[in-house]
Amino acid sequence: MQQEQTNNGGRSRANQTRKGMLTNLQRGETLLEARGITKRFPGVTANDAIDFSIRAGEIHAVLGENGAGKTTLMKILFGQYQPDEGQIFIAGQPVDFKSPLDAIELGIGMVHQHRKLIPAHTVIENIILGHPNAGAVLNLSRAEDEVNRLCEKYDFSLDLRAKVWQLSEGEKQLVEILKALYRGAEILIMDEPSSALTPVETEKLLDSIQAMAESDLAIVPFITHKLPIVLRISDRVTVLRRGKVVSCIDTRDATEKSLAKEMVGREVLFRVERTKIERGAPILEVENLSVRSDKGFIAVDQLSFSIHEGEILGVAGISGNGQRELVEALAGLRKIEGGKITLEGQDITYANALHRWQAGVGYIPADRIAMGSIGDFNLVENTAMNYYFDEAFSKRGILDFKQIRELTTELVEEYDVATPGVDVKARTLSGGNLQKLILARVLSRKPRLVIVDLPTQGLDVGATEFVRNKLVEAKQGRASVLLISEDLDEIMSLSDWVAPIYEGRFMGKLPADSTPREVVGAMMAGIELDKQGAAT
Amino acid sequence: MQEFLIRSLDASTIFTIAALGELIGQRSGILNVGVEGVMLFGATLGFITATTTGSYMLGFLLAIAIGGLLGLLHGFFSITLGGDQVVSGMGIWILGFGLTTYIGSPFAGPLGLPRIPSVFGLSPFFFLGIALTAIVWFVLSRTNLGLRIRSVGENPVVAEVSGISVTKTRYLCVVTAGMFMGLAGAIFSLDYNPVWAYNFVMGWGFIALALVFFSMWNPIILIGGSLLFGSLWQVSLNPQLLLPDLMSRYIWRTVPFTITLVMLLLMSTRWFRTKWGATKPEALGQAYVKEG
Amino acid sequence: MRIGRPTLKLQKRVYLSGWRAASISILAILVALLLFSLIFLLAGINPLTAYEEIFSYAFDNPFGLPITLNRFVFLLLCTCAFILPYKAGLWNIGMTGQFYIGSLAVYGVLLGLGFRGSEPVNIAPGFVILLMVAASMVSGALYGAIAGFFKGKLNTNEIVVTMMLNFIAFWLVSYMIKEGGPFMNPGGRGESFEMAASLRPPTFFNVPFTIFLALGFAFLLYFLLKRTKLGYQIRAFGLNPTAAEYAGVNHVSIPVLVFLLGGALAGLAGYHYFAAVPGVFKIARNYAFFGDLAFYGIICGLISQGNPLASIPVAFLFGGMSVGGRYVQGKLGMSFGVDFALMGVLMITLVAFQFFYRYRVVFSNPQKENPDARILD
Amino acid sequence: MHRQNSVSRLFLITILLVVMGMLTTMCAPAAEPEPEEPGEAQVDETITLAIEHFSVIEGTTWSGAHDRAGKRLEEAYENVEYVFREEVGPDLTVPYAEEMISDGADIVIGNAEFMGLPLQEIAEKYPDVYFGSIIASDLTTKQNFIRLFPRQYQALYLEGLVAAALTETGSIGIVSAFPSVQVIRRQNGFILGVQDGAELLGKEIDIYVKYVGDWYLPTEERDIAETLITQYNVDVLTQQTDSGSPLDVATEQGIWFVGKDMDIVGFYGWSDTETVAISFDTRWEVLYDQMIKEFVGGVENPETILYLGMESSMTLADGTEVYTVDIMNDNKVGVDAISPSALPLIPQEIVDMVDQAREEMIAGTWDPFTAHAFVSNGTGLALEGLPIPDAGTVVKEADVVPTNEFLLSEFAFDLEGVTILE
Repeated sequence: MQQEQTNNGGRSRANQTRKGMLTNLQRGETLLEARGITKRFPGVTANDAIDFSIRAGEIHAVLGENGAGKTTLMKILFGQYQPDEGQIFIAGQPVDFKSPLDAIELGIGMVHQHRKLIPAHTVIENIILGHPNAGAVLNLSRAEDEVNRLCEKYDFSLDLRAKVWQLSEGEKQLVEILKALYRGAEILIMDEPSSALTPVETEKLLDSIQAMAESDLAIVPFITHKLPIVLRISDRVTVLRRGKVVSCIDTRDATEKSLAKEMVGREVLFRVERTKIERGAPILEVENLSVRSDKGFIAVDQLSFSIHEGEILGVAGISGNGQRELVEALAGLRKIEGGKITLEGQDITYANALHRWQAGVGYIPADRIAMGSIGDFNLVENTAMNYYFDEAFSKRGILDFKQIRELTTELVEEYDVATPGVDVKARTLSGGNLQKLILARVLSRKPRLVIVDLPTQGLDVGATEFVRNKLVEAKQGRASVLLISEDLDEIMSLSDWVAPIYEGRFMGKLPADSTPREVVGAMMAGIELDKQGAAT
Repeated sequence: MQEFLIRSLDASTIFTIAALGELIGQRSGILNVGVEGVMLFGATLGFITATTTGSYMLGFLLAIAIGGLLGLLHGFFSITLGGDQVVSGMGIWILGFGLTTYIGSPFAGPLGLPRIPSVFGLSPFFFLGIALTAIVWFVLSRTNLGLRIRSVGENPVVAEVSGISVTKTRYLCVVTAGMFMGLAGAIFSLDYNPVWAYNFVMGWGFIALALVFFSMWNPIILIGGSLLFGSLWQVSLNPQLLLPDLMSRYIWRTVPFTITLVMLLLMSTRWFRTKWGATKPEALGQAYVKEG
Repeated sequence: MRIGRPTLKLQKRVYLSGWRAASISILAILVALLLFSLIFLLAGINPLTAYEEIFSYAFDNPFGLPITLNRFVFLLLCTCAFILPYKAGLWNIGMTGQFYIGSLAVYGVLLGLGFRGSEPVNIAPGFVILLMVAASMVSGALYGAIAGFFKGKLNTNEIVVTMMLNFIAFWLVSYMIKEGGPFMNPGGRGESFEMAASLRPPTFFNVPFTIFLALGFAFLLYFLLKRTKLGYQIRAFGLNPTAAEYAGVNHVSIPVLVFLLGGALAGLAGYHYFAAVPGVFKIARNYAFFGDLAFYGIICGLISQGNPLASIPVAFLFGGMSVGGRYVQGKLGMSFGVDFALMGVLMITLVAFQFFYRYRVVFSNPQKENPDARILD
Repeated sequence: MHRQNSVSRLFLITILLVVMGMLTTMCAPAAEPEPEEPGEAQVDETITLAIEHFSVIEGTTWSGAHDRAGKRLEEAYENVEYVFREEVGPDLTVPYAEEMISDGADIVIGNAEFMGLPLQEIAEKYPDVYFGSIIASDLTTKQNFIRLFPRQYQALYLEGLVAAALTETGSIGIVSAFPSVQVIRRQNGFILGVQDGAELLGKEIDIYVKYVGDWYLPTEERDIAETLITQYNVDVLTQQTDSGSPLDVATEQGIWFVGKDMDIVGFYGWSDTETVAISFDTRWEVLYDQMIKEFVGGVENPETILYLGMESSMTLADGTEVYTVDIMNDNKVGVDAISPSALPLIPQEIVDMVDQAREEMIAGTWDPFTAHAFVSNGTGLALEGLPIPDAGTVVKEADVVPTNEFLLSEFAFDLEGVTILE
């Protein structure tokens, strides 16, 4: 035991002496190596003897379906998790991260998929949070100078005194990158960096990443599901499946198809068949709808549109442009400022959420955990969320749980929800299965209007395919669908109409099959375009 | 009138110090509804120590120590064990009320020590209260430690990945908070009303708790709230000095609470929140369990 | 770190069997009693003797048991008053105030009907009793609903609001029963006028009929939460308000409703203690004592984890402890406050043991688990 | 799943309770029986006096005095045993009483008026037991249900004389609970004393009464005492409340304090004679003694209203004779009770007057309430059917003996000359 303690002490001394060692490395040398990393959670082995390495100057993508173990591996590399087995080496030296602090000290920075920022604090406060040289009494102006220098170097522009909640998603990501760089990161781990960014912002980000990799030896393993981005930017790609490394190849040897096959383990169809349904009567009509955000400003601005029977209207936009407010106003969860909402000729402007469910609105929220389900309820009780008010399932105020249970069992089967049974708590389901359950619950009500917000965010390829097909099925069932998504591919492939949204207004309502992708992308960024795609 | 003000200020001091403690804890995300219990412990043990040893200093030190210890206990329940903070706080209150009643009973009566001398006619603790408010304000808004505390209270996950130990920071805060509350209790029993009596803090801890919500987690507003409540308390006891024959003395006694209630409601309105940007620590009351 | 020493590992429980939960509670109570033995030992008393006195007086004594039962009814009502909002994720710290207001309403009915201490004429006493019960519940409900309404409408912290309402109600009672107040005792001695003897409700073994009401409400509440649409909405709202709202649960009416119903039960506790328990029959001078006792409803609610049925034995135990603790102090000549201290120690131990509902302790042997001792430098 | 959970938990807890119950019952016979003291085989002749104290004993003047009375009787008579219960609420009154009776209590006293009604109701059930209850205003009795109260106003009158002599500012303050017959009657005794003293010395004296709202609110009592001193220039303070806070304020501010109900300097040592100029002591033992004597004498129809004053007394175990009430301070009685530090400040004529009035009251030849007219101040407590007489109304002429009933249940107006602060 004594010997081990000495070793412990020795190790932390070694950690210290190696501080800053990464700067002396040459391009192409192996910076970080992980050997035989295994991490078990109760019931699953998230990482199974993973070998992984990063070379100086490379952009290394890590691909994998949800649950493949990408995030776990990155958290291990960042010291958030400690591996059960295996060893990490930095510049050939074994290291042992007890906490992210150890990793940060050795020059590893992380940009998380879910922003690790504090919205109530200012940009500069977020950047200096936890910085070892922040000093006991904060010297904000000195820190600002230093961060501004970094901004100049990489050509970022940011108001450092702004509160983070006021920033766009792209700016928030910038804050995270700056925070990592300010802490001296030489290896930058980015988890799903382009999710929630506009195409324009994504382009800019990819440029920055490349610039960083080239000019500064900032090393960027890059995790994503988005194959085009992987192909475009990375030098090497490691594919994980079920906690194991399936392959690690140079990107130039890979194709979209080959990567997808390795990720999923079978051939994947990327196109959902778009079926044209005969245009029916309008289901949802919205006139001059205005809605305020939580912060009190107008988030949805005099919006008017309609969706007909059997149509999917795709609202393309970067989050924060009023989609959330729009959806919540339609679902009856947010007070509207003005305007009128009609569902099949019935004025539901002032109907509450319950009445709207009963009137035939079906809403599939973006946040499956916080809004779409109740984690401590079992699957039966979760199904009841959309059925408790149904006369068929209750008598004189007493719920018929037996009947709801039968329904749940059926739905679980029909929608292929992987679960040991309907009595488990919803929180035990994976993201994809949870989404399937929600989808099953809502769509089984045969709603006339389906509002679906970010339906495939964070889902793996298989689940995404399933969800998209179900939406198309709903459309074929002559429902009208309002699809909110940030994923332009999803919008373009599913929708009949595309409405790019920018600052609470639709930039247009365009037929999906005849509008170039770039046009929509530009409109999402707020650029007014005529039909030909030229800026006006 | 001057004496009337002095009494108001003396009472405010106790509210301020107890509430400051609670504020520090809440800023780090730990809600302690057991302020009353910690104050009772501080007051009773401080009193017993002072009256048996004859030393004020020992009394205050012990009160602060027991406050810190109870803070540690609350921390253990809510940080290490990840239990519900309201449950733990309630437990501490009930324990405080119960044990101090038993322990203190044999010591019922006046303290029997010469009074702590006043400074410019005011209790020296008034100045301590002001100083502590200034210090807490400075630490929370201007120092690295303060930034850490606020971050831990807003979003412990973010703080942790930024290399801050959520556990350590929260423990630091919750123990400091307990020390403040213990001190407030001792000021009550050694300076404000140095006579031990059964359950004698009589709800002041709960008022301190309400003041923290009232202050919107800002030490400066907090001291304003304490002064307001201290004055209202005195007015309600002595309505004849300001507004004679207005209403029954019993109804007067409800006034401080009614006004607090009205102010709280006002602060809850959208108008007030958008105008003043009231910021509740986002992670308040939530246990943080480190992953992995 | 796990290297080289056998460690205690904590595992989150996926499932907690009823037996295990019950044995944890019992273990907690035993540990609390063990801890409290220290206090008896310090006072030079054999803890076994002390506990024997406590338990036999509280649960097996013709004089003690009725007190226990009366306290039990009171606590059970307060516990249920706490549980309902608790299930909706809200904290009712205002049982005290609701109880005070309920008591006032009972005497308000008597005053309104002109039975200020005099016998009712022309009205059947049973009807007056019914009116009193109804008044206590309605008024408690309305007073409780204030907090629910502001929570739902403005999202004002309900803990603070109910606390303030407690203080206000406390002084309102003083106003009503003292110094020319409408309910003042004819002798003006700081308590309300006495209820006419004919209005005393039937008792069973010195316990008024309210025991059946309380038990009935506990069962009803259990059924409400478990089986009804409303109960489902309440539970959904309590576990995840955002999701509940999404599912069409009204975020104003649920808080109002749970506080309304909770307040009604706490108000009924006012009828129980001040108009039904033998020997009282007035708003007592020490009404604050009962106000403080109402707080123990919070503890019982927490220990029974929001389950109204589980709260029955818990309230019974705490009712008995408060009675037995007080008794043993007088009997064994200890200094005042044994009962409060005993309940405090019970409370804090149970808080600590809450942990074991969620985690289990696993001993792990590092030699087996980590054959590579990871000596790496 | 959850349902099963809770049901079996409930079940288990019930089992636990049953098991605990069984354990205790099984233990009960095994537990050693109360060892009977060998000398006291003549169990029948032992008189057990049981007192239900409405409050805590330790550190209180009211229950503390009752407790001391019980102990003194135990000492004075070999065959008297004293048992008690503390902090007895209304719901506990009857069960505790019945339990103590089943353990052999012969006389059961409730030391607060709220215990009167419940005790009165069980009186017929236990014809062989005497019950006693404090009077605050209720005078109903039964054959074995006795109402008792000491004439504390006599001692308060004497205190008033001393207070009048001590005030330099001409302001005397009373921290008082809330208007009630008992409080007002006692205050009136004090007021008459102050007024007689002022007349004798040719002083102008204001008496301020400020109500706290309840008997026991330590913080508020302190705050109100401070107000009286700082806003009304009071330099002699007394109280009609129960906490030690007003005394502490007087000590702190260096003004004179006049005590009540018990000799706190001598008995609790809470203060000293530098602060407490005079206090009075209530010897409940004199009242209980009378009950015990009647009980032992087998009196079937004992006196049911005991309103005893300084003319009644008993002899304690150490041979001292104590009167029902008396001025007392630092274990000294009579004029000796006046604080040695205060004495030099008090004109001899006042000291003489105190001494003389005390002697006459002990002899039963004089009583302040008989000697003085009752002139209404127009303030006080309006009782049902008893409105407060208009200011200046002479309710009772001088030298007319007021009935006990009037004093105990109707004397609810303040005497002229006092200022009641809101």
